[in-house]
Amino acid sequence: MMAARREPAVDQKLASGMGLSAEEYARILALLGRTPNLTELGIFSAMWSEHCSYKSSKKWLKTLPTTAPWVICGPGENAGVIDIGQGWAAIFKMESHNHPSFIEPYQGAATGVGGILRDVFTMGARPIAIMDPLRFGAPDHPKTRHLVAGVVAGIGGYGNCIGVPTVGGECTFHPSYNGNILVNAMTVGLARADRIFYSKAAGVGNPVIYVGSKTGRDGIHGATMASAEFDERSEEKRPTVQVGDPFTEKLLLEACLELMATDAIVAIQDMGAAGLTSSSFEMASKGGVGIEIDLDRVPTREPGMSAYELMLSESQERMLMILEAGREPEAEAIFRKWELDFAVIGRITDSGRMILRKDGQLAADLEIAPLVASAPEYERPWTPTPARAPLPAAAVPGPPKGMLEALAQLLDTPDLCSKRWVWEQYDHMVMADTAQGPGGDAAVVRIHDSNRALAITTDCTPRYVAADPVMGGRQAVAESWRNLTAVGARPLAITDCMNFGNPQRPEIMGQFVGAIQGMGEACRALDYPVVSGNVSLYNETSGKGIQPTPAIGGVGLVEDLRRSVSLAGRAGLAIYVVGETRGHLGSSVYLRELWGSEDGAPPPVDLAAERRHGDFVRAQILAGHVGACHDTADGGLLVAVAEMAIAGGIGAHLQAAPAGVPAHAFWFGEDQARYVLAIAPDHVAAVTAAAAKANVPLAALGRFTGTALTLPGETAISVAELRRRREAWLPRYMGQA
Amino acid sequence: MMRARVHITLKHGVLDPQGKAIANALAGLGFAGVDDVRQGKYIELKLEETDRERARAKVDAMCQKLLANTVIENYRIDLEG
Amino acid sequence: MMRARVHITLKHGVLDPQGKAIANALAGLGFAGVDDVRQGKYIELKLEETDRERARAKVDAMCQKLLANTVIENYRIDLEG
Amino acid sequence: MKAAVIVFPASNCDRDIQVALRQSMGEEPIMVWHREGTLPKVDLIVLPGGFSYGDYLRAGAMAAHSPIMREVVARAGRGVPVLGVCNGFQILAEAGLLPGVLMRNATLKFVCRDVHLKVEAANSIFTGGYRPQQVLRIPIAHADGNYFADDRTLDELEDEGRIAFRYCEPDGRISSEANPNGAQRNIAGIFNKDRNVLGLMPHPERAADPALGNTDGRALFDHLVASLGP
Ligand SMILES: Nc1ncnc2c1ncn2[C@@H]1O[C@H](COP(=O)(O)OP(=O)(O)O)[C@@H](O)[C@H]1O
Ligand SMILES: [Mg+2]
Repeated sequence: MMAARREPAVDQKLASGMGLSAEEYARILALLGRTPNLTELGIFSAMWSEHCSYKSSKKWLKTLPTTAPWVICGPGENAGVIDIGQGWAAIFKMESHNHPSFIEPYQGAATGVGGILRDVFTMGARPIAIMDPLRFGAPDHPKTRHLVAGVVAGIGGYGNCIGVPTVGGECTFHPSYNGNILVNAMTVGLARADRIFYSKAAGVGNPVIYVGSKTGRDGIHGATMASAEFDERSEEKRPTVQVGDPFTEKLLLEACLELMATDAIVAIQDMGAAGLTSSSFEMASKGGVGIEIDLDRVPTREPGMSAYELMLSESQERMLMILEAGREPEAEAIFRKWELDFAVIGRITDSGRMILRKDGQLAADLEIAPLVASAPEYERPWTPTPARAPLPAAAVPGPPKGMLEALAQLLDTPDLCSKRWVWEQYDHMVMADTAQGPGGDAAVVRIHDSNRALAITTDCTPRYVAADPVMGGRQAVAESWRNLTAVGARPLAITDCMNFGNPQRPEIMGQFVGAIQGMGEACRALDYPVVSGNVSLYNETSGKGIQPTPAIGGVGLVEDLRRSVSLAGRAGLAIYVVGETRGHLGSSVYLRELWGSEDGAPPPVDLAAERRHGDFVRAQILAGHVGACHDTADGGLLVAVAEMAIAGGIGAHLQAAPAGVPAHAFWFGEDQARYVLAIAPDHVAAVTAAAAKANVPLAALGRFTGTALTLPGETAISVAELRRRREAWLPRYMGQA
Repeated sequence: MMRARVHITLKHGVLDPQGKAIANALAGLGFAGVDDVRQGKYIELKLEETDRERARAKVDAMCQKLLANTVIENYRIDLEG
Repeated sequence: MMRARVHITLKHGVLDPQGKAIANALAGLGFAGVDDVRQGKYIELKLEETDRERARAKVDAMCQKLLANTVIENYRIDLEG
Repeated sequence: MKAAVIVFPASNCDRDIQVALRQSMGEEPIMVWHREGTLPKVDLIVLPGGFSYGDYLRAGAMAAHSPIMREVVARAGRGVPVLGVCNGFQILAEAGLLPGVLMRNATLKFVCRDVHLKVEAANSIFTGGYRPQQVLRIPIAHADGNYFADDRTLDELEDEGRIAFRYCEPDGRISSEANPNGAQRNIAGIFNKDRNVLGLMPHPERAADPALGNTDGRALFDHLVASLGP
């Protein structure tokens, strides 16, 4: 039967193998007044890990604005909750699954989606949208193609099956991600504002319930837990990769929502990272109560699992709940109907302690509050990123073959090309509420059975953050705000995913501190608080960190779907640009793709101008004056106009760049706070007058007409050709063209 | 010409959602006493190769590079002919 | 306890998109002289059954009813134990 | 008219179909859990899209054996109209109500986009709202839509006018470029012999709401309601 198990002796070496520093181990000994056993040490290592304790980032995260009249629940729960009116709440969060996706792209990405879905439905929301910001290494790196294929298939494999539309995301390439791709995933859900479920345990005597899949030895790490010593029967080295089961997750989702329609649940929390450990400790600590768990009752997939393994397994598709005592039978009936495991594994006590039993013996006995309260919090040394010299437009040469040829060339590059190859593998229409799917500025997903909608976007420009973390942090937030504005939504709040390198290096910590500063400034200036988020550090290989990537997920409200616009240009509409075009080429795509340089300071982000211009654009859209709208971002004005032309299948006649700005800087500069508007002739006067009154720069660019893009003095290029060029890169790269 | 048969199976301890679903479905159909269902892949191919050693090395390389996902899967190669 | 191994393969004449894709990918990876790649399924299960005949009949019924789609697939059952 | 929508454990277009039916019928269809052994008396049965059992083993294979399917097969035999969309089509094929099978897409990838469909047979309770040869734009979203049957079956389908829809170019030409999944003879949907069972891969219910910008699927539901009475 069960092989005899020798648990390794607990000492500092073992602790350090689990990622605890000598100082942290000493702190544990002092706290307990004794040596912990293996299970207890594992619990400490999980709870005090960077992932669970935010020990390097907490100090800085606290500086972000997290409140607004419409915020129902900010950071601290499984996801953030905002009030969107008419009795509804939007619940959302973003999370990373970077490392697992690099090891096993399909399963890593799939379980990333599964995890973030659970964070949202554990709060009582039905998920209505998934977004997936992705960053890959250089296209010519030998691993990149395989990673792209696997990650995209994995995200689709999970989201498509569970039936939540994946409506947008990002997909860019840079050599800094060669050894550390970023796979972030965001879920947005809807719940009644008075039916939100939290994770605060309460009620002495209430049962602790385990539901979902069985527990296996998935994802149990800890270097010293090497299988040879720990599990002598197994020849294979245990993979730390978890396999996702979207089918079970769909059942879990429906079962949880069904039970949530009753009032049997006191508290609920998904089992994510550090599984049963973090869910039970977080629930108990929030409620200031104790928990007793009989680990023999945990449903298992494999025989002979130890207390350590049961507490640290990261098996997917599981939830922990506290029920009102006596409600077990009705809850069990629901989970049985959905063919899921259901087990009463413990109860709430007033001891303030976590008491675990296994095989009739005490397996752990820890006081909860001190363990949580004395989690380390570090003020890591940091050095600010040195400022880069601005790069004057005159120092950057114009395109050798004219603007339009440069445009066609830019559209056929990894970052600016169409991502259709990616999003056609995602069911972006299931649930039949997708008003605008992938390919536009923000996705627009209708609130079911209404004419209101949520607008959703994810954004970050890592090259700006690398060049100037403060400005880059501002820009990421501002760009997301702009994307929501561009579809006519009122931006409400953000979630974030802070992907950085090793925080123990002062220059990396400096990037983190700078980005948070910039994000905070932008959030405050735009009334756009942070309600949830996630930190992923140590994204680096052999001492080389990734480009700092604070991915921002923004959510806004469209009050009337009929007033929302897309970016598709239409014949006869006049083209205008909102905002000032100075021709900023530092850190631009033009500079990188045409001249192979990543130099120069990024464009400055003037938050007052952002606010003024965005509020103006939104007001014009809501007034019905705007036929199409697109914010300008990577690639600048000409790329923005071309994208509108391609989306609408219509040509555009553009006038010459104004004097005073070099033409290539005018067309490809990446100045911020700008939007391109397409305006019907009879609304031009009203928009112009409103702009003057609001002190918003507005300049005419030309008109949507014909079948080609034209510029004075250049050979016209057909929209069909532009589309062909823009659609070419990714299928060709993935070997499908 | 040689024929290779490759069996690709999930490593011990790795969750097999398909196997689990099949086991449930079989139970639902009234097949009792079925246990431990695991689903794997089975690939057959022909090789222009006469040397057994070289053939095995080649198919092994194919498994490593493409056919199997060695992070979570094991494979077994049988040669014939 | 008996262990059953079931191989499910596409019938001759049924186009095999997976096999074809693998063949292309192998060629793309530089594996020359590979031909006739077919992908099938491999299912292992345990049966509470000691009688070989009865075990085979049972697994055969499982294949007919669920495991294989006999419009396009053949199956082969191996028993052990 | 009364309609039933069968809900399998991981159906995920059940609500979408429900909304489209409600819109055309003016009343709610009955949602029936797959474990039910009985089906109320209805004029139409719909098997919605989704991943009924995670699509493990083969798409639709396990759902085809759900308890309710015995009843669906019996009703179909008695002439009750049965519509299967996407996963519903896969289930109908696995259950033997329609010939052939839906194999993995030739690209091996899931594909979600609008396709053009040619109405090949407008003489059915499902397609009577369309003109013969009319070209529709309807979304698809599937990984296993590659229709396969042997040549004899395919010829029989053609001869008996049982091919309901084919993938086509926007101008109606049938080409291999217009075929998103490798389906034989560009087949997107077929009838059974008695023409009271239709399976199709595209999702008409996703093209039935003006607010989402496409209503080409609406006529299918409207015509069912018109034919099956108020
Ligand atoms: N970068 C951040 N900005 C704001 N809130 C954050 C950030 N990182 C984490 N949080 C918040 O901290 C809490 C814990 O996060 P996390 O451990 O990732 O959640 P979970 O345990 O659900 O996976 C969450 O409420 C999350 O929203
Ligand atoms: Mg959580």
